[in-house]
Amino acid sequence: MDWTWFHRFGSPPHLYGLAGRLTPWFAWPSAFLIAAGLYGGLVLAPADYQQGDGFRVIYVHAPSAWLSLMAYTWMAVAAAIGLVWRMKAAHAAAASCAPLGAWFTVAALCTGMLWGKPMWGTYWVWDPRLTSELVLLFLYLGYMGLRSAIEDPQRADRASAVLAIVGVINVPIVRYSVEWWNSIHQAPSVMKFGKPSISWPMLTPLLIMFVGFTLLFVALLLVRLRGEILRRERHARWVAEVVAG
Amino acid sequence: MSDFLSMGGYASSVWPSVALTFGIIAWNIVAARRSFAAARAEARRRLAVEGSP
Amino acid sequence: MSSAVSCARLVIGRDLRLAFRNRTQLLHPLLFFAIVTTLFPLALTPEPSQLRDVAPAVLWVGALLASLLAIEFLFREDAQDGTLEQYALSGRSLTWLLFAKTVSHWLLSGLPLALMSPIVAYGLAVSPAAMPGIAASVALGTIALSLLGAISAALTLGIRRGGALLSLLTLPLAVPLLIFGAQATARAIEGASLVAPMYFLAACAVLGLTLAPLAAAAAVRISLE
Amino acid sequence: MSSAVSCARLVIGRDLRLAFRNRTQLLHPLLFFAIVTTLFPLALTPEPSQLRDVAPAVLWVGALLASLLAIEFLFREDAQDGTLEQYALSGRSLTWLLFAKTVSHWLLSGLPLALMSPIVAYGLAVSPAAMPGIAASVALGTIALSLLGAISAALTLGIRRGGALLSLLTLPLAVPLLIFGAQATARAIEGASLVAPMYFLAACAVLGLTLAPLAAAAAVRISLE
Amino acid sequence: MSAHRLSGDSLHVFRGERHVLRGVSFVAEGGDYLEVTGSNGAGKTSLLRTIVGLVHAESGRVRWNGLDIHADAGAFHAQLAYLGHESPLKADLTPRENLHFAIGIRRRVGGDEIARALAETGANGFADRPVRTLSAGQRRRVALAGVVLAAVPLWVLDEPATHLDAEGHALVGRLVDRQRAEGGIVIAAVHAPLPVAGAGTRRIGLTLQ
Amino acid sequence: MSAHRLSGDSLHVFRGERHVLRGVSFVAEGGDYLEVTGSNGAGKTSLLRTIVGLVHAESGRVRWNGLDIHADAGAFHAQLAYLGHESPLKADLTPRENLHFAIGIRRRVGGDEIARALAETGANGFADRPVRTLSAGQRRRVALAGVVLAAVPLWVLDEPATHLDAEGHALVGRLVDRQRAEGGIVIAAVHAPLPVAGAGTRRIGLTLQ
Ligand code: HEM
Ligand SMILES: Nc1ncnc2c1ncn2[C@@H]1O[C@H](COP(=O)(O)OP(=O)(O)OP(=O)(O)O)[C@@H](O)[C@H]1O
Ligand SMILES: Nc1ncnc2c1ncn2[C@@H]1O[C@H](COP(=O)(O)OP(=O)(O)OP(=O)(O)O)[C@@H](O)[C@H]1O
Ligand SMILES: [Mg+2]
Ligand SMILES: [Mg+2]
Repeated sequence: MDWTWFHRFGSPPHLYGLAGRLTPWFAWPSAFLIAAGLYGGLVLAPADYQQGDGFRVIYVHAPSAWLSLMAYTWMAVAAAIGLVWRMKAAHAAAASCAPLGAWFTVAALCTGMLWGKPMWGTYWVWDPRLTSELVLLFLYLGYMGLRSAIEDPQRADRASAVLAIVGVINVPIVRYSVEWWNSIHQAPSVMKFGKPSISWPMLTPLLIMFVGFTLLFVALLLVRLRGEILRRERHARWVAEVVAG
Repeated sequence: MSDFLSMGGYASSVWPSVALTFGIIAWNIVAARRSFAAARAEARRRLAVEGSP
Repeated sequence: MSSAVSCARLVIGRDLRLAFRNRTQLLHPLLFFAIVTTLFPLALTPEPSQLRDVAPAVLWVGALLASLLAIEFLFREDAQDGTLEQYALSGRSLTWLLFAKTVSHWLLSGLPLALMSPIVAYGLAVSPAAMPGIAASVALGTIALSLLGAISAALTLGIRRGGALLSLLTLPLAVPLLIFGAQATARAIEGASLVAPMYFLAACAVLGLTLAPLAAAAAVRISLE
Repeated sequence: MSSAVSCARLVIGRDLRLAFRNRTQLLHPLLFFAIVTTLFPLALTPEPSQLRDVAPAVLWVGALLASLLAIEFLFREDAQDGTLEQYALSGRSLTWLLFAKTVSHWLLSGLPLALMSPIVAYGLAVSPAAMPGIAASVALGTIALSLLGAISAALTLGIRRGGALLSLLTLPLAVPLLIFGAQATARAIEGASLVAPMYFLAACAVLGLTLAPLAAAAAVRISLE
Repeated sequence: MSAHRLSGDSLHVFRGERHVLRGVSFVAEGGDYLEVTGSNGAGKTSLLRTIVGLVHAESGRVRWNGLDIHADAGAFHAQLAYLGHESPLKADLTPRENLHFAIGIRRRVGGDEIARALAETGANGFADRPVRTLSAGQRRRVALAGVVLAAVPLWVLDEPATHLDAEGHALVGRLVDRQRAEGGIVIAAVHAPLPVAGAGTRRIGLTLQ
Repeated sequence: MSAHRLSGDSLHVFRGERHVLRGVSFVAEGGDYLEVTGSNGAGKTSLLRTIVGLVHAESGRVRWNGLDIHADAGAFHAQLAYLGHESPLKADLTPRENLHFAIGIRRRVGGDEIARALAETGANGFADRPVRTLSAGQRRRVALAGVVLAAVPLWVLDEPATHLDAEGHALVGRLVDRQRAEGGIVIAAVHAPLPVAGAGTRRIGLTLQ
């Protein structure tokens, strides 16, 4: 198998340029989709027969929660690649995932709490899914804490990569906690095998939101990635050329 | 319109959630751009101090 | 020669600067507190009424351990890199310098813990009305705890793995603080008057303020020998 | 050249010798465990039935914190005095050497904690019939905990005040151990079957045995760079 | 500056169970350099720590300007700078910050004064990097800058030139000479003699007990 | 013992953000003593740590007997003894115990062999006291005994003679000479040259970047 594409892809100057060129291609569609999804979710979708209009929180809650998990997974995968092939660009990607993932975890927690007040009568219960999402936040904080505690960027990259890989075990726990333990939290109704269990008019805006959030995440990741690449390659000649221009 | 804003009595969860999420999105956009700009400025400063490598 | 106050300001300023340099480390006692108090509902039960019953105990044991965790570092690094030796040889009152260090420790651990305790209490199903009382009692209790911890930290300086011994020395002495703190919290939850336990916590803090720095200075001198 | 086994024996022998040289330090995790678990009844209530309800949570949180306290020192001293560097340059598999160190850590903390847990449980008004189950579950849980802690300890090596970061990194990952450990204890108290939670704890231990030393060795190498 | 005088008479010092110093006596006056030599384990470090008051002598006393140093330890310490085997620096702070905080508790000190001391000890090239990232010799230079900045009459230095390069050795010699010229007293434990001006050098040779 | 060969070609090393070594190359063969000199912060320690494989070079490689050291790090390390700025000793164990446990994981070693090494480095007078109570130079001697006991062809020593007295300097020179006579290679970072036999000495002079 020919691996040159892999190394070319991982070469910092190439990736830096590519990321710059790709950003708008993710940013604008995401803005459009999120706007459309929001309109669809808040205005067009019919009220839920049980929860009334309260269910509309789902259009921000579920995509945020989904991103919080996706970001961790990507972070762990990037970290593993960086560790195994000593690839700086992959470490840069992992480092860029963490703050984004942490913020979307916060968003999922807060929107979930706001939703929980009318539905369960309290902002917080010690439910497995809620708890494991909180643990996910702690993991993100631990990752960023470890990273900032180590001065040398190379060492910080590799040490935090080990942590990211070890912590990935929490992702399936969050994802499947609802099924493994009996939980008061909603079981997956969209992302499950077979037919989704909610109606299409409600589902469509949600799916649009999922895609929009994912694209947004990629766009933000690319912007951060470029910064991280510059930080790691400060002493490289190509950086001088790029920055001077 | 006020019907829409009241969200069938759930205004106090729906609107804060939406506002919060978009607040976080906005902050992330600002922060991402800022982090890139900071890295760029830093590289420029180094270039000015140390000259081309 | 700079005055005693400016000298204390310098010591506190240095500790705060060091703490803010490792920004995340500022969060450690808080996160530890948050994590320990999260572990309980997980291991126990998610039932709010039952959680509310154990809330004072969980809150205070958590705060105690978090504060202790931070105390371990009160003098240790300064001892290892020779700063403490230099303090002892600076011609300044060591008691005063150590007192300043204890103040900065409380600012960096006790105060944030007190500010955070209402959030933790909420997670333990405590009603919002009890929050001001809880925060106040934790703030007062951690003052006494920091001072108490300063003595133990100084005593365990010369010792390898002092950390474990430190908790051993401090925890038994902290028992009265724990009992009255938990009592104050329990009363805040019931909506009863906090005066009696708060009065006791304040007495402990005042006693600590007068005696602890002296004892700590003596202990530090011994450890340097 | 000495064999891998004799080499591990040497590493473990050294750690045990060091521990027994500072005899009191051997007692630290145990005493910490004892103190934390006594703080609870003090802060809570002396009511036996209520104590029995919180016993699994108190026991496991106490054991978790005690074990964590000891883990901080798993590699720290060896890193400071250069022993770890020598291990990495010894031509031996670092994974294996660190595994041996983790074993000695468990022998010095997990095992004594398991042996002591029945006593603590008795203090929490648990009936004697539940004791074997409790001790077994603590023994199994602390194996996984020592292995998990080894990774965090290795990761926080290069870092000042790594201790606080260490608990931050370890506790979230230890949550499943806590939940299942407390569940096993609760079942032992009720007289129900422990098989399911014990099976889970064993699975964690096996997973840890295969993966943790590898991760720890990677982390140690990084810290030495 | 009045002439200072430091003396010890028949000091007996135990470390643990060992009788390390057996009746060591010395006198040093303003302008003197007291060189403490002796093979490894002879008791140089123990003597210096006794002189600054960190170790208590079993018998005999150390006098500063005629007064037992333990009589008014605060006043004595205010006139003294001690540098041990290890350099007392915070790894997370920069050299500049380290000196600011360390000297600040002794006396008011300005940024320019710190900068001058750092330049003098050849440490201005790395004055604003965390000490953690400095080499062994670079740290020693920062520690020496701290001794200079203390601006006190008595210096007690334990192997001040460890980890220093040849130029660093010369630097230590110059610093010692300047301190003596200003009427100060320097006591240093060394293995290789420092390059100081000959006059006014006294020696204590310790032998292994 | 087959003739060994250690080489580095155009090593570039970064510490944090600093380009510390710029294209350093060297060769050493059985019987050689490679003396690394340079002012404080020139990169001696960094070079030694790169040679033993603790620091990774940004470009260039170190070869042991023709093979990249990272290709089979275990095999390389089994032939290597490294002594850094600090002596790797457990404060609570005695020198004898320290050596027993440290060398034991490399090879089977008898008590008499340890005793001989301790005697050779002048450490037998305090072989059974906890290291905590030893003076700085005494600790260094114990660490040197560990290097001798490793019985490996390659020694990498960072300022081996720190804290040692004059007799200790001569001792280090003797040890280095013997190691070379047995076909080994010694690399040492030093500030003052070690008293070794002249032939077979190569030098790397590093300059501050
Ligand atoms: C702090 C409280 C909450 C947290 C931490 C939380 C967390 C999560 C997480 C992690 C997901 C998973 C997303 C995925 O698997 O891709 C999710 C999805 C979801 N949550 Fe929540 N949640 C909370 C409160 C609530 C409440 C109160 C409700 C409604 C009563 C709710 C309804 C949902 C729904 C409907 C989904 C989408 C499930 C799917 O289709 O996959 N959540 N939440
Ligand atoms: N972890 C680090 N991060 C950043 N810079 C470092 C780090 N370690 C060392 N340096 C820098 O690299 C350079 C070389 O350091 P090194 O320790 O190799 O010097 P050295 O030649 O051994 O000096 P000395 O004679 O003082 O021991 C120095 O300028 C030092 O400040
Ligand atoms: N804490 C202690 N307990 C017992 N003995 C000690 C202690 N500290 C030092 N010693 C012993 O006292 C003697 C003198 O030690 P000291 O450190 O003063 O020597 P030194 O002259 O400074 O040696 P070096 O040149 O190696 O620094 C040594 O034999 C040492 O082993
Ligand atoms: Mg000495
Ligand atoms: Mg060096």
